[in-house]
Amino acid sequence: MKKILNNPENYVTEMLDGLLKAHPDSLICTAGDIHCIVRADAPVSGKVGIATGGGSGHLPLFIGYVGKGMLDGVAVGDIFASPHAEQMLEVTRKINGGKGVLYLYLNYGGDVMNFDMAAELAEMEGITVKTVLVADDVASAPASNAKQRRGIAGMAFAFKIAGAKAARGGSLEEVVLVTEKALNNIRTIGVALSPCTVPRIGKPTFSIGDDEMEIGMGVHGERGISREKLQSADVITTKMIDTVLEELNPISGDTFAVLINSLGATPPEELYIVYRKIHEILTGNLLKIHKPYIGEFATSMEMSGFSITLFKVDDEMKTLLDEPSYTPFFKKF
Amino acid sequence: MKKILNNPENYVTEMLDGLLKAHPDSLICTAGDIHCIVRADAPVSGKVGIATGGGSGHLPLFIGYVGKGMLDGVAVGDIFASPHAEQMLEVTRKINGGKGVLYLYLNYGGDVMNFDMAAELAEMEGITVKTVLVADDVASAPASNAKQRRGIAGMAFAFKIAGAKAARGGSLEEVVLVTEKALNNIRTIGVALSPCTVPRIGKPTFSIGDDEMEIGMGVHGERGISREKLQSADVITTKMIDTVLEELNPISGDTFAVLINSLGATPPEELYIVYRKIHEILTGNLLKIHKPYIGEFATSMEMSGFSITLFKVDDEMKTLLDEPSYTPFFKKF
Amino acid sequence: MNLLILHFSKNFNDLTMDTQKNSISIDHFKTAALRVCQALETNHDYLTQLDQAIGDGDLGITMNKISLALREYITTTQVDDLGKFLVDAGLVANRAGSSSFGTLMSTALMRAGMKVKGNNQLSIATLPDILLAAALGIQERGKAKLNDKTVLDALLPASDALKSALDSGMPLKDAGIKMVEAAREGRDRVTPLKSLIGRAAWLGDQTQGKIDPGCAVAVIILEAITIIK
Amino acid sequence: MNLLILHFSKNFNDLTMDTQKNSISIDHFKTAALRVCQALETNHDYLTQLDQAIGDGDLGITMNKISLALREYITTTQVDDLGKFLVDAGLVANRAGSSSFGTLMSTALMRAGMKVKGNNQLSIATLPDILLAAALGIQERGKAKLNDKTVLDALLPASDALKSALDSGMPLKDAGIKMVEAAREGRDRVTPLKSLIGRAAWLGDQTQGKIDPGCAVAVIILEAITIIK
Ligand SMILES: Nc1ncnc2c1ncn2[C@@H]1O[C@H](COP(=O)(O)OP(=O)(O)O)[C@@H](O)[C@H]1O
Ligand SMILES: Nc1ncnc2c1ncn2[C@@H]1O[C@H](COP(=O)(O)OP(=O)(O)O)[C@@H](O)[C@H]1O
Ligand SMILES: [Mg+2]
Ligand SMILES: [Mg+2]
Ligand SMILES: [Mg+2]
Ligand SMILES: [Mg+2]
Repeated sequence: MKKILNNPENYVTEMLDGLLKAHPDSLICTAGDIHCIVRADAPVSGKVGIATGGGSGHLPLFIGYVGKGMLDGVAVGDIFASPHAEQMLEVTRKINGGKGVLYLYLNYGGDVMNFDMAAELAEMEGITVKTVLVADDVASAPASNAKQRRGIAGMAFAFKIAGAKAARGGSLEEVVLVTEKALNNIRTIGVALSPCTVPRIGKPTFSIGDDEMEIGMGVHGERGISREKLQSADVITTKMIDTVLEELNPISGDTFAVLINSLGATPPEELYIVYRKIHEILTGNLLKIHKPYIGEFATSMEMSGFSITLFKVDDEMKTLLDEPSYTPFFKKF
Repeated sequence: MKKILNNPENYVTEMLDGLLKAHPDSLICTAGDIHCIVRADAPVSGKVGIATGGGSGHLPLFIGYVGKGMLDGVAVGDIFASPHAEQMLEVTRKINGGKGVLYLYLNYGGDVMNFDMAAELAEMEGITVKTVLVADDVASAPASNAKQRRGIAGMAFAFKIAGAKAARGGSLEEVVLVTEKALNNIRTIGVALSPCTVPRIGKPTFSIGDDEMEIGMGVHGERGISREKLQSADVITTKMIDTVLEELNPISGDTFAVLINSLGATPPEELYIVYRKIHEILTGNLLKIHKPYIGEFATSMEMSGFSITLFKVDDEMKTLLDEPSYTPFFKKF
Repeated sequence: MNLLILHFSKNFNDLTMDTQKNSISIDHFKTAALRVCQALETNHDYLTQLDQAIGDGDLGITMNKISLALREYITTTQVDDLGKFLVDAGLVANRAGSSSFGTLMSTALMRAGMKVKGNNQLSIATLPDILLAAALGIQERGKAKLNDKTVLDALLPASDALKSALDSGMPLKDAGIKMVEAAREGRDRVTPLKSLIGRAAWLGDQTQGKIDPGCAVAVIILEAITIIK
Repeated sequence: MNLLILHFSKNFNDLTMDTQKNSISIDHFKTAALRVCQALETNHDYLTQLDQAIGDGDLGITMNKISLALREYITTTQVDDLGKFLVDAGLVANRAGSSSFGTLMSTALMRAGMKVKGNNQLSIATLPDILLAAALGIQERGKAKLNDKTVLDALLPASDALKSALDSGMPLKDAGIKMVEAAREGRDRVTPLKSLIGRAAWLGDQTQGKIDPGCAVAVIILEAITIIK
């Protein structure tokens, strides 16, 4: 295991400690639990609070999205493991600015159950909570069973849309509606080339041949659509875009925001080679691109591979995407 | 070779094509050569133009730093190979806003010779050019021979300082002076854990044992200070910080900007584990931290490892570091 | 499969149930719970294997973490209210292991606790209601239906069997045996099916013929409980 | 080393030089340059090996790219001005391979070209000046000193040797042999030393005893030039 760490047991807590020390003006932990992280100015009164959470090992997910115009708080668990309900409850308490709280997170069983439990506990304390699940991974279940799909990098768009709407003063219902509308138009598909290692486990999450890739593999190594020989960037991209576009029923003139996410080790160079092909395919089909988002948005430590997310946007969505936001993780200069 | 690419021969040109298509409002190429990239609003008249350049395969280096408050243009070569003098000259022509041009780049033989050649050609056309070299890698030569040192991630600070000073209307001489002052107080050291593969070559740049690391190894696999058994994050960090601090002669109360750079595959989680220790060491020695910069600043594709840069800052440097800037590569939200 | 049968037979041998009194005290509960912890720890590797086959392989670790936390909780907690004892046990379980099953188990404990709030002992007749409350809590939390191939396919039949047996006047010891048998039957009945919910659902056909790990845990827990002394 | 000696002896066999006329035309230059290209291509792998030992291993590729580009340039360019021909050749070389050595070679060609600007043929007496201009261009561009173990350690002695030989009245053919011998001697003289500049300098002691790849190229080029027909 070639990792920069001390005791694997402390991987997450030391990481969180470093993160809080790096951004003390913007991020703080609440309830004395380093797994519960909120904006330093939480609660923002008169604004819907937005919470997310899930397993660690996916930076910038989840903490990277906390900040002005984005999220208010997160609860994170151990590597690839859900935080528990009480942690989510603590975050909820701290970010409730009086207009209720939105739980916006990825559709994984453990997370859903814990957030649901937290929501019940919060409601018992008089905090209104609504939930929107991100389930954008088309490879994880057929469209007929879309509710069972896993959530992956498309959530970055959902965070942005919800965050912008809340920042503009939207009510909890309005934030829910606009986020659901966004998610109805967001689809993602990924491809994995090599695994990562969970520190506590010490060996790779899955094995894959030197010349193989798996289309649709999940970010924890969940089975995808097909394991194939590694093909050229253009062939892979075309296949992925075809799969995603099919679900979004585009017509000439439709506009898309495009997100290309590295799983960690795949370098930006290769993401741009992919974007080149996406641009060619979309514009070749008379579809427009609002804006590309290219880089690391939801990773699996040193896993290699990438995902493509398409987001069909109308004027409302474009405006919300372009709202200003500030998250210390993403702001380097 | 597990890479997302088409023909390895076209890795760089397709990457650049994708990059220009991704940021058409901010970045354009000049002289019809995709290797010569400048701000879309170049030349900015009345401002010192700042150019950099070097081999490809290091994103966000170099193109990622082009934008308002940072650089005006770059010439990039093939993977790990210098662009040629004419390309630098084309960039120089395009970004010259009448106050001269600064060449600010990393100290590698091929780059130096080509930039020097370009400077001569530019001077022949009446464009004043000054050069500042980044040579921050303490592992690449002893302090007594500091001019021979390689340049690595510390250049991000130099870009920011020079860019801010130029944006504030500084003269070419002033920009040179402040950048040199900054570089006198910037030192970096890296550690490499695993190699990357140059697409055209198809095999790893170096080999290293499963449990080994090399302290001070260069970003192309150049020999470092020592090859050792992989140690804990805290031990590695302490060793690296000791080496770097020794050259900066800190006294109680001195303030540092800290940059932790992933070589590509090392995930942010581990960089934060490292930051935690740096914070402990610096504050434990009564040194202050102005601001940490944590992420990917100068990579080698999928190489794993990281570097630490310390920048001893005074009030002038702090002000310049905090000036606003906008580069499309770094701006995700 | 071999491994599983081994476990069963070992437990069968000393499968006894307290029918001397008609009520159960908090100390009975604690003793039973400690037996559950022991059983979960013993089955650590077995659960890991099952979850590796159709899930992410964390179930052994999760149950082990939970049982260590519960063991600590049980041996250090002094309360009279059985309800509070169970609700807090649920919180402890959730904190220790918040994976799907951990959270379901936590919910089950909390719902069972809510059912018996304020009591410091229970009549045997209420046991089926408590088990049902736990199972319904799991159903509500996880939103699975029967035949989705989850823990519910072992738990709901077990709770039914316990109720019928006790209603028909069977002594607790025999009713317990019926309960465990029903859980095993439920588990085995769904083994040939496809998993339709949770992480395993993503594997589709590959889950056919594989034991549902959650069902296996349910059986292990009920077996361990059934030996209340 | 074996490999190297092989190359030398092959070239020695037909080492001849044109002493019939006292001047050299642009066509002479082209023929010589094509021989240089051929020699660089032949030595592709050998140069790769040398640069792998103490550098980054790109020298074979770089020189090959440059020779392909120059071959194309030479065979398609029609100019009278030998100076312009050489300056443009320098630009072509730089575009094709902009590594350290590529850029030094480009500078050398451009400086040589600037020296003979406006001429369409040259007297043999000016050859040493042209070679010196090229070497000084490399020195100015690369800022290396003698004994830093670079191409200069082969090139400067070679240019001196050519000048002395011609000054002493030696025929061009023999002077060429002196020049090549001096280059080889320079290369071998610095082989035991440490590289003090460029990428190789980062390797310190490890460079001792290894042939400087740039010196090796210089020898290969001068050998190929020396057979001007
Ligand atoms: N929604 C659900 N409802 C009921 N039981 C479930 C549900 N999801 C999972 N389970 C049970 O949990 C078991 C897996 O538990 P666990 O390994 O903790 O899940 P995960 O690792 O996916 O969080 C399954 O075998 C199944 O019995
Ligand atoms: N500054 C310099 N001055 C003169 N010659 C140099 C200099 N740097 C390198 N060289 C020559 O170039 C050779 C290496 O060339 P090359 O492989 O192109 O370098 P790199 O790959 O480092 O850019 C060396 O063997 C040396 O002879
Ligand atoms: Mg990374
Ligand atoms: Mg990366
Ligand atoms: Mg599991
Ligand atoms: Mg080289």
